[in-house]
Amino acid sequence: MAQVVGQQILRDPALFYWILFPITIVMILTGVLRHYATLLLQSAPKPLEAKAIREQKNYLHGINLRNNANQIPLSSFASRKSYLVQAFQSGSFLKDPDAKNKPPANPMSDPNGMDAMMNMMKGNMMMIVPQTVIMGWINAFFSGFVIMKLPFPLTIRFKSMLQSGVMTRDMDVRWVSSLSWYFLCLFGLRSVFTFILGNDNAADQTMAQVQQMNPQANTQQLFGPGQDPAKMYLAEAENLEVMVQHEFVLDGIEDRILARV
Amino acid sequence: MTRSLPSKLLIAFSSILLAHACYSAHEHSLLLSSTPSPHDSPSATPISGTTLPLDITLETLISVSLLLVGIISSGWELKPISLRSYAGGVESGRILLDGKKVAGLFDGLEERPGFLDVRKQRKEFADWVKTQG
Amino acid sequence: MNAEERDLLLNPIVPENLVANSKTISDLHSLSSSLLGIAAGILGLESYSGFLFYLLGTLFVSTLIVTFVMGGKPEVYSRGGWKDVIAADVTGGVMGFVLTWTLFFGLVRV
Amino acid sequence: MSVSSLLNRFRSASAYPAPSESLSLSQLAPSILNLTITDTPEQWALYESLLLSTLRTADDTSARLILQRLSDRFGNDNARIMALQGIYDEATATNQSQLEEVLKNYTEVLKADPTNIPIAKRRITLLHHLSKKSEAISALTTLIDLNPTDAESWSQLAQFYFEVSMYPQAIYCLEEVLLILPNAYNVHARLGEISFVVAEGLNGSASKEVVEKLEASLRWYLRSVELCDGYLRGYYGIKMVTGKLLDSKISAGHRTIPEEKVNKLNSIATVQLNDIVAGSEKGGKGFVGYDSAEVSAAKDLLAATS
Repeated sequence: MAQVVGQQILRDPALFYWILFPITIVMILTGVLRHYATLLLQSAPKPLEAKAIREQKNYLHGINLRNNANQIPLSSFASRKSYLVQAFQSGSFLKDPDAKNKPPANPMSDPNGMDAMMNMMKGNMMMIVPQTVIMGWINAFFSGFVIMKLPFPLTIRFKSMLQSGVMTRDMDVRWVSSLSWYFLCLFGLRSVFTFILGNDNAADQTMAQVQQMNPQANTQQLFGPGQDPAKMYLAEAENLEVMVQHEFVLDGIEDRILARV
Repeated sequence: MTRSLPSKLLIAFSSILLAHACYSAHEHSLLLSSTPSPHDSPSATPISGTTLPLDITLETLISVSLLLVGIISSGWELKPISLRSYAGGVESGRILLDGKKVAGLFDGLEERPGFLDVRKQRKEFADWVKTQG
Repeated sequence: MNAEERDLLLNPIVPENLVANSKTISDLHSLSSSLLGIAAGILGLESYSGFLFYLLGTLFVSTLIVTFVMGGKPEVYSRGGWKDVIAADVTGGVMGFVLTWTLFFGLVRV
Repeated sequence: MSVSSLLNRFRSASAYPAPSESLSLSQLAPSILNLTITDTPEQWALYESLLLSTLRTADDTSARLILQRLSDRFGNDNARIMALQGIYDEATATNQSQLEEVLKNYTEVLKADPTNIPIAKRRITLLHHLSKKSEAISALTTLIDLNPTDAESWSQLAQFYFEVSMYPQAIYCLEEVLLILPNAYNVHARLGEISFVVAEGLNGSASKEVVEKLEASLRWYLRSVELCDGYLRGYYGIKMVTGKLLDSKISAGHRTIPEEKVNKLNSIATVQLNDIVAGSEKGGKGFVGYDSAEVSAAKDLLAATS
């Protein structure tokens, strides 16, 4: 296939006013709407019962002790360690100590797990539905002609995607149809949303994906569905037990302060 | 973020300059495409950045640089990341929030709003009012 | 415990400030990459020269941030110092740049 | 004035404002109540602070109105609103039996929902206020057993233990706070203070134990200034403890920090305190944050030792 240099196509400026701007504005508006819809759909975390709170918070207590052990004197650490290891191993903080040896509940039947999954579903729907609708709209109305030229060259592989509906074999890949402008908006409007809605907005789906990657961000889901608290307690007890290194931060502090001056 | 007057002016001025440069470049390309060159058909005018006149290029570059300077110098506030200098700044009042002294970073641990003894404070206030006569 | 962990234990950092600072810096970068995109579009830069322009522009913006926002002391406000300022949110910046670059490239040239 | 500037005004006041400050804050009530309700988080935070201020200054009619608006918006069964309602009831109770009634009410709420932490805290405060100190302590330990990662509860428990002179327990609680918030420099200073009080309470001014406690106190204070530059309370403590360590007749065998280092630390603290006192007396720009009472205490300490 011959590469035509300096291919030039005259376009009607009205293309810009009737295609480029509508697509951009619709993309921005959907982003803003998605942001507010996500805020509305966020269900308040379900209150936990006392025993569940106790189970989670005491587990966190163990983690805190392990992470910040160096902040307290060795003797204080040792007494806390022996107490917590003993309590963790005996399972006295568990919601139902009898269930210690049972297999973990099916996440589908656990109401808390269902709740978490429902939230995830909602988030996904908020991203997928508008995307599909807009892509369908663009394909239905604006396909079959090129609207703009990209300022940078792309490989021939992109031709079928970026010139979809344009059956011209020899046209430079840099000429693209309205669908490509949609993709550019999809990825490039992030900075715009940052300024309209603030940084942690739900308009941008790349952020939403990252958030879904780590659902442990809130303590409500410290024990995710399907995890066995009894096993996690035992693992934490073991982690605490094998901690041998303890370096109290107050050791040698007088020299550090003197060295600072 | 509080924008100072000079940077506001700078932003306004350079935005106008940038808009003007954009318009000039547009006019330039219109002119170019409507005057057919002898050896080329109008539908295949080769265009490239090099044909843009020097004054428009300079105007664009200068206006964007000024705009960037204006935006970046308009009072964005960062906070020191080291606890020692941040906490020290807050305690001594060097770091202010909207011109006001902020409470110490961990004051809540000693004030404990959840355990506020309101009757005691009420009594203290009543006593103070009495001393004021 | 290695030396870095030890130093962090003795002289802790404030994670909220670290996050807030890098948010401000990446906000500035995405805003300025959009502006750089406008300039590149007006100038009619194509392919490599456009990306080179973006690189130079980002360096310029980073210098401005270090001088104006950080008062010449980047290590006080970010852990990596200069490196962090330049490398803040590159993908987002490039995307914003390409968007406005393409838009103005098309708008200016008939 | 806008909501945010008003809110800043309340935020810059501590939870224990001076009476004159309480009065001026409480006098903002009419102007705040006349603002249109915008249903923003800031507005409701402002309402909450204003409610406390009006209760402090016994402006009960305004308080009633604010509480009404809050409960209209968030409902009566919101845990936070319930706690505010409780504060209002406590403040406006005129006699002992009414207070007992409020307490009974708290107990009933907690029986129905043991996870209502704001109400649990109100109940503990009221028990303490009614001088049922041991009951307050046991209620607080129950709360901590439910949620051992709440720094505020541990800190309050430390205060309760301190009031009944159970110092080892108080230190234990503050160490728990450090496990949750390892950077809380004021807790380090507090640990220094309690260790100092313990050392003062021991008899035999130069015994090994006293020296041990004084050095522990010094180290906690040193850590607090390591975490926070120019921390007035920390330097005050260093100056005080090093002074004590220097003037008591301590045999070298008891010391773990050599005398010359203690001397140096003392002079560092003196220099820093002098800077702060001089700076705040001049009203220098970088010194406006210091509490005037603390500064004058530091001045007295400097005068007493020089």
